[in-house]
Amino acid sequence: MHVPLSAYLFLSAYLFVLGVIGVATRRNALIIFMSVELMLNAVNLSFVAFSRFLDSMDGQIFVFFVMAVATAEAAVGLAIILAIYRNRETVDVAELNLLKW
Amino acid sequence: MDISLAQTPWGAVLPLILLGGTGLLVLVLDPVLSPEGRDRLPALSLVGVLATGGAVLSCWPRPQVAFGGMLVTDQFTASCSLIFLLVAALTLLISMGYIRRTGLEHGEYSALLIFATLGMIVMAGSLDLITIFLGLETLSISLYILAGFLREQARSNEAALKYLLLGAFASGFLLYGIAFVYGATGSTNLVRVREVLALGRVHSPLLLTIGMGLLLVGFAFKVAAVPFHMWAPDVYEGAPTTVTAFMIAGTKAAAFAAFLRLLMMGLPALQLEWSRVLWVLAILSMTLGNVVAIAQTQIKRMLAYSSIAHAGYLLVALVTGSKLGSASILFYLVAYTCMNLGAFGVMLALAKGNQERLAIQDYAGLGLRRPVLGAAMALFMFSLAGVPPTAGFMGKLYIFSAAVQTHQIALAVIGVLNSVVSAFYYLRVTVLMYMSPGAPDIPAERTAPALAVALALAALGTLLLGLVPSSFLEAALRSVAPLLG
Amino acid sequence: MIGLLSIVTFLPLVGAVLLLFADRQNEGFIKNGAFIVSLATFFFSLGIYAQFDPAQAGMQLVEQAPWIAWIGAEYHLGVDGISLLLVLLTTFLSAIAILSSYTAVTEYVKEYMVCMLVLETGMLGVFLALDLVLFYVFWEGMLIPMYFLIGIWGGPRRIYATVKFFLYTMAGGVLMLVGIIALYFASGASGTPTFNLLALTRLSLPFATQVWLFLAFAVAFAIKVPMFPFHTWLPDAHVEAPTAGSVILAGVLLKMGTYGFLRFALPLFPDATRYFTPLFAWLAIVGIIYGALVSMVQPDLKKLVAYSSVSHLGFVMLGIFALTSQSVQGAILQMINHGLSTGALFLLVGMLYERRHTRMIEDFGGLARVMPAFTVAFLLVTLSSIGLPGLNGFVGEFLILVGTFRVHALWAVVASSGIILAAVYMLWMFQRVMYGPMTNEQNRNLPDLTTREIAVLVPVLALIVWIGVYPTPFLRTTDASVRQLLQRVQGGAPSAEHENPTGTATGTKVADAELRDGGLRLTLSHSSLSDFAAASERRHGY
Amino acid sequence: MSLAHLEPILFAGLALVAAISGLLVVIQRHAIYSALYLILTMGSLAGLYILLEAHFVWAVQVLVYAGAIMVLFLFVIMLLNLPREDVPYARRDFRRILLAGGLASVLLVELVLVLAFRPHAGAAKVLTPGFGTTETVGRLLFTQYLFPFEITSVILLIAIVGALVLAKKHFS
Amino acid sequence: MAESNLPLLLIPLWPLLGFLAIGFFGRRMSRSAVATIACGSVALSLLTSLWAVASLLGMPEGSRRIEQIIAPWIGVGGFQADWGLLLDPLSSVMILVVSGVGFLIHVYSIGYMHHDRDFPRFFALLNLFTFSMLMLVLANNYLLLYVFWEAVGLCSYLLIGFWFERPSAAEAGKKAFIVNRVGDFGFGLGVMLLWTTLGTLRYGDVFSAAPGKLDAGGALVTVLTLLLFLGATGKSAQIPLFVWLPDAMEGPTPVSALIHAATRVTAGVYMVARSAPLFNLAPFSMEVVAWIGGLTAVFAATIALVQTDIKRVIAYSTISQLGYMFLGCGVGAYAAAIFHLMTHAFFKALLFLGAGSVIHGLDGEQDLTKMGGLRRQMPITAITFLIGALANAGIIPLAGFWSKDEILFGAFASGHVMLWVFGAGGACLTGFYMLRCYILAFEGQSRNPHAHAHESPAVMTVPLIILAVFAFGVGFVGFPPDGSVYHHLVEPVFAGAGEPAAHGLGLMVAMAAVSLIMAVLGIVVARVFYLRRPELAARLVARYPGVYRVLRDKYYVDELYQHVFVGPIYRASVWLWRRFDEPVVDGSVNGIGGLVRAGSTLMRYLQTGYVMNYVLSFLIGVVAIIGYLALAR
Repeated sequence: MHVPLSAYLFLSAYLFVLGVIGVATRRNALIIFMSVELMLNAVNLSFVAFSRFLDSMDGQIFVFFVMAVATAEAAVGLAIILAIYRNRETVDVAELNLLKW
Repeated sequence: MDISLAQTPWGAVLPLILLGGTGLLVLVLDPVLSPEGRDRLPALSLVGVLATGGAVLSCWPRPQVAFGGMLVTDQFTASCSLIFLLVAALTLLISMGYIRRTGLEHGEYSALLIFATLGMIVMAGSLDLITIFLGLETLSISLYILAGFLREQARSNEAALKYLLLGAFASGFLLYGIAFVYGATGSTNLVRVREVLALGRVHSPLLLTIGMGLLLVGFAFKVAAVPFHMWAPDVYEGAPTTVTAFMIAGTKAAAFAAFLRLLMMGLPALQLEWSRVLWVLAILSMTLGNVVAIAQTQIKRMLAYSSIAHAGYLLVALVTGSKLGSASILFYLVAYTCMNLGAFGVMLALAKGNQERLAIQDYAGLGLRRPVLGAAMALFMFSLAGVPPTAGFMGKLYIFSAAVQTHQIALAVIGVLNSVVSAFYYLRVTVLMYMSPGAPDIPAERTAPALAVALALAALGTLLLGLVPSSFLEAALRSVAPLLG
Repeated sequence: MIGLLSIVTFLPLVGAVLLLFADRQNEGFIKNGAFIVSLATFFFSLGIYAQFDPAQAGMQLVEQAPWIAWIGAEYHLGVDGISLLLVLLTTFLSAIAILSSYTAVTEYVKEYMVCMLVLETGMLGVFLALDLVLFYVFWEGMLIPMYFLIGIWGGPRRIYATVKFFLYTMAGGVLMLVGIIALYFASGASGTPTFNLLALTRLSLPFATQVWLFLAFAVAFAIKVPMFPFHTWLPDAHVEAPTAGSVILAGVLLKMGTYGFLRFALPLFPDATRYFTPLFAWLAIVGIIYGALVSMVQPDLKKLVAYSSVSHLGFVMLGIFALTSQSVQGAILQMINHGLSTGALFLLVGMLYERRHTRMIEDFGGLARVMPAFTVAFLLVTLSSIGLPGLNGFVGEFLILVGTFRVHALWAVVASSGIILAAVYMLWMFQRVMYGPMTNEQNRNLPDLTTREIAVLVPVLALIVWIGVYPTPFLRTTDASVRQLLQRVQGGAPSAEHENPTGTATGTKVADAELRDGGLRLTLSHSSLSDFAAASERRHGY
Repeated sequence: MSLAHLEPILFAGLALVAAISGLLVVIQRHAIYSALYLILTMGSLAGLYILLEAHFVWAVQVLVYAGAIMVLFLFVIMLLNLPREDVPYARRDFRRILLAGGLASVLLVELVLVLAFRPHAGAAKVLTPGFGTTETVGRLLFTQYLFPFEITSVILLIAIVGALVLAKKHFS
Repeated sequence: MAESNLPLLLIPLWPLLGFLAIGFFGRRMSRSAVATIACGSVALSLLTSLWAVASLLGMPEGSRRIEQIIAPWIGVGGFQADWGLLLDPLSSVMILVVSGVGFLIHVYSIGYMHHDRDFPRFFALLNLFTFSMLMLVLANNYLLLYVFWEAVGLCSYLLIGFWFERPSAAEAGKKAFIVNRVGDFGFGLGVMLLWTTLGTLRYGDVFSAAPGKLDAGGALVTVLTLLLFLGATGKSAQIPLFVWLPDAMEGPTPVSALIHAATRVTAGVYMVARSAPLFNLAPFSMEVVAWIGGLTAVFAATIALVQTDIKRVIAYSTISQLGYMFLGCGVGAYAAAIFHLMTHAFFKALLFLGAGSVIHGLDGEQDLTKMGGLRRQMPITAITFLIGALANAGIIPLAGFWSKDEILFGAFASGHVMLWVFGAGGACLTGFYMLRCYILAFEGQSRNPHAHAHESPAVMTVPLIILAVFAFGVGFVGFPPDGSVYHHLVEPVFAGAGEPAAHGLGLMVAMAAVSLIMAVLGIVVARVFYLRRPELAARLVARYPGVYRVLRDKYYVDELYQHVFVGPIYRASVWLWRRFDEPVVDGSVNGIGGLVRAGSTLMRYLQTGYVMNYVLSFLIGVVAIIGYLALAR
């Protein structure tokens, strides 16, 4: 007995939406960023699941690249958060609204 | 392992190697050079960009598919690359004085600009969603960094963070969309997707459609289409001015190139769906961009909103899904590059020390005190507003022609009415420049040579595209031919 | 080989470019240079008149070269009876306007002259272009120099006025652009799509298409004319514009709207034209009376003249939409007349303004005593403006009315009341400015016209009298082209336009005559006078 | 595969862990807990990858993602030494959170519906030999995916440069 | 069209040249040069006219027409109008009157205007007027007639407002022009209708085509003629457009004499007479013309009874006499009407010039109540004025008697008894107010202590004397009505006009006697009231103060027009401007702009600066797009 593809996809969708909620509701930039990582992980799960059920390696390769990109984004993102913290002593995005209107 | 350099299609990758090599060279040279030498790094980069342009012109007109469809060097790639290189070259020209003045790291700055350009070329030159995604990320990550380059300025930090958070968020959707497309068709290669669609072997049409929708969201974010535009004004305002110029023209160009690849080559079968979605986005973007731009007091922010509106116009062309529409996008991108970078160039030319002239009010009296700069700015403004005989007008003419041709009359009408609204705020700049009592502190010094060259090029382009647009349009039409199969 | 039309069109532009390199300190050189360029343009345009063959209805001196090949837009110029006079008017008034601003403009003289010359090129292009894209480029492009003229050298509320002018006209223009594009593709239905006006006027489009396209064009033109209720930009623009700007604005720019109707809206969409005739005619009539009434109570001279333009242009529009050869030729002549007389009025008001720095009627009075030469000129122009016979205004107005009367007596009757009102507001204004006791001491020592001012005015006044007394040379040029136009609009039924209303019905009683003209008819019945007004009814031809 | 008949149970377990820890990532007051829960989520996803025969991805997930990236996160969190938030969701954000939650739920419903209406049940295909192994992935990366692979190297280079520039303390 | 060597153009050309010469160079000329040129040109015109009329008389009766086309003017499609001149008996009478009376008034003006600083301007305009008037009567088509119809109006405007520094003069000039414009509105439409129905505007073609193409008595011709007549009422100051003429007295007196008595105001009569072939087709219009004329004759006369301004009395008298002329036209007695026009030109010019002489002598005093006893200081003026007054009153054998009597006879003979009664009653009133005017000015004691009246110089009195001679004797050219020189000349023009058949000498004499008696009655009453028992007049006024006030205030017609037309139109205009154009028409334009700007300001605040909100906007987009695509599929 196999777990159907849709089970993986539902889980993926659930995690993705969790990530979305995290981004949309949290004020801590770090947590927002982690929520984004959660979204990426959710997508990766979809890729791997599709890959398995299509018998196609492309999905897994894709996941590899996504991870690479996620790493790069994380490095840059954390550097930016660091820079902000140095200037403003906060990572609360609600306090970061010099730019508006 | 059958990995061999001999199989590498050198002709196809030469421009990329040149460009990437320039970036690396700049990075490597930066620490070993004296400060004076470092000042010349942007110039070196410019040389690299020009060389790349030359390589594009000599290597790429011959279409070839390299790396199993990961890179296609057809006319479209070549033309788009030239646009991106133009953006990069103009940006480098207007940056030279700026980075010296603001004390930015020359090497890193230039290298990142070049890598971003590389990313754009990859986006335009790829038939595979993987490469498109990677190109996009190359571009985006470079821009995240560049946006925060003034790292001791809170605004720059904030711009970078907002861009990064939202950009990564949007990337998530884009990726999810790719996953769906992959799941529905079993491939991420656009040509394959198209074939699968044509043969009716889609596993799940609904999944594909939703995947496409998510892709649209991802790209719409990059072009700053309403309602995915919210990052744009803030980021454009906060980022260093030269970077903003680069972003406004470059990101838009790259995203539309990829958009065209995706929609015209990969998903023409779904035109009904995507054109309807984009129809709404186009109207929202044009209207909101133009309307909100009116209330702005900062010129950078105003141009940011205007860029949203311009994205709307370009979306109109995209909606048509026609040859003329696609060609008009390319034409418009060139025109937009010229007028927009020109406007930013004027902005930079007026900066006094570290003090940039950001408030529109600061432009009062400029036109008559600095006649040449003023005239150039007025030209760019009129062009942005789409008043003939400028590039902006011709661009709009083609876009709205494409719209009318495909019976999108409502889009065309809303579009042209929007250009009237836009004229209002572009005119305000000219009003201040020419019709208001002058601000006393407009510097009378000469414009730096590099900047002057950039301005001259931009102005010339704006005029030429408006007066003798024929050959440009022909080229654009030839360029989009590969898209239509 | 560059054709004469190109020379005339681009000579001012070349002059403007050359002026850019002039030393800004040397104002005398700049002024004279600009004037000489405009004068040269005028003489070249006389060359057009000399080479023009009035017997031919079609385009003459045509120049054609590829421009934007793929969409088939061309560089395509040509002149016919409808545009010839307007071209001459443009070159004439441009020279006059430049000469008139020698002393009025003291700041940024170089930029001013450049704007004037660029504007001239733009206007000439509008009148000569035969390619719709080219036309549109000139049409909108000409806004830029005008925008600067009002905005930089205008009055206190110049910014409001110029932005309004720009946006309002642009709003109309862009809709026309959509119309142009749509027309282009519509023309593709029966062959290659084209922007060539001459080819497009041979098209027969479906009625529904015509209606929409007509509206798209008509809104642009109506705003430019300006027709009631699209006129409100005009008073603002006129009041704030510098003298030369007002002269050009009233003299030439407004004609671009009426010209647009004649050149584009009518021949391109003949069925729609007939369909919309009542609407536009009535709007024109409302404009005539409305403009006159509002003009009457204006305290500001320029505003008064501006509203009077609304009224006068109403006559032109009525003439155009009456669609008879008399009325249309009258309308064309009236465009010239209005250009001359209103242009001259603005010149005169400008001269007063230079002396007194006010345009308020109440600040004047009794000027006739101190400025006799000025008075004579002012009087002549006033009289021309109210259509006094023997001066130019009468010929145009009368032809318009008589042509209108033939097909729609009621329109002519109502419109004629505008002539009474014209006398009221112009003469009242004249009375308050020139007559009466000298109430304001500041006016006591106003100098009379200078030699340069006389040189500016005399050519205009001479034309005013000339056209009034001997309009034949002017009417002759328009005749053939107008005939052709009307044939086109009347659906290719030349019999519809009978030259002599009774020529076809000799010997029959006309007491109950039906004067048919296309789909229009006029009935005069025996029974009662009240029938007279009620009896003019229109009948759709389709 | 010996795990075949255990697959549903394993899936259920891992999915449950992923779901719960994913939720906890989003609602923690302190970033450090979020990070830890995120590691847990990633770990359980790694387990799922094994179920999906993606061995290489499993390895990378554990090494790179759960390992490297999350360590970086933890490092930064420690470095900043952020105070604990009083409440994860401030009262003043209530309306916005409600809206966001609503929208996200709608999105979830949409996605679930879309995925549920997938016409073919998605029975797993018989896999080609070598599916998901490191060797296969490596071969692909250096042949068919060479170009993207090179681009990835550029991206990483950019990240390095960026991290250096942005995290530098003072202008040189 | 008879061929002739005589260039008719010469007749109006002289004054035109005079106008141009004086207009351009007048201010650099001496006064005598100006005067010489002005009078000389009109004199040349008079001579040329005499020569022209002589050559016309030399042609066989019945073909007395000289028509010359000078140049094409307007030609558009089938619309054709030329610069063409026509001399026929009707216009020859007119040119003689215009150039003759005109010449005398020019000469007179030399003296009258001597001290005016705008002497050259005056003569330039006077010449311009003479030119226009000559062209008006010589025009060979309706459009040209219309042109000079307006041109004389213009001259009138300029000359009434000659002393433009007087607000009342400026106002009066404008009023004259505008009221005339109202009439011209009708005239213009008439011309248009004429061309529309007949396809030509040339007199000859019109009159030959009209009977064939227009139904006699039909609505078309009725409307046509009424429109033309509306123009005539404006020009010739008839009800309802007479209001401008009394005010026109603001102009210099020679202007009143020439323009507002002798020539210009008769243009309407001339036009109606000229259009006789059309009017004859429209009996209803004829009735209208006759009744308007008759009513105006009485109406104006009643106002004249109580006016105290010497020029206004004469002005109302002019309106009244013009009414007689229209009455004549209306009953078909065109020849009589033109005859009256001619005689009236002489005696009314005489009266005005006499009044001018008085005003000149009294340094500008015009109020009759401040005159009196001037006969002693100004004998020539007094006697010539009396001749003019009696001629105007229609006392045998002065000129006015013959012509007025003929009109009244025509009215009676054509069956318009009621109109005849009006006319005869009017004659009585005429007698009264003329004599009243004479007596108040010249008889009795002087009521002006400051006046040092003196007789005018010869340059003024000689024209008076010459005019007096004509006013005395010119009537004889029209006697007897069926065999005189005048009637031989003019009658053929109106041939077929249905001139009433002779009713026998007895009736004629009876009628003449009645009207003469009426006039004499008026004179006697005036004499009693103002010379013998001045208190009677005052008592009468006291008895009927309402009547007196109504008459003195001219039936409040000016006020009526002010309240019905001028005021409401003005207020409506202000309303249109302030309450409609600015707030509604312009307001909607600016409103759209304002709306966009308000929207801009409002929407601007959507951009809150909070990333969370941006994410929300993003989410909304995603949800909508996914939802749409999912549903659309």
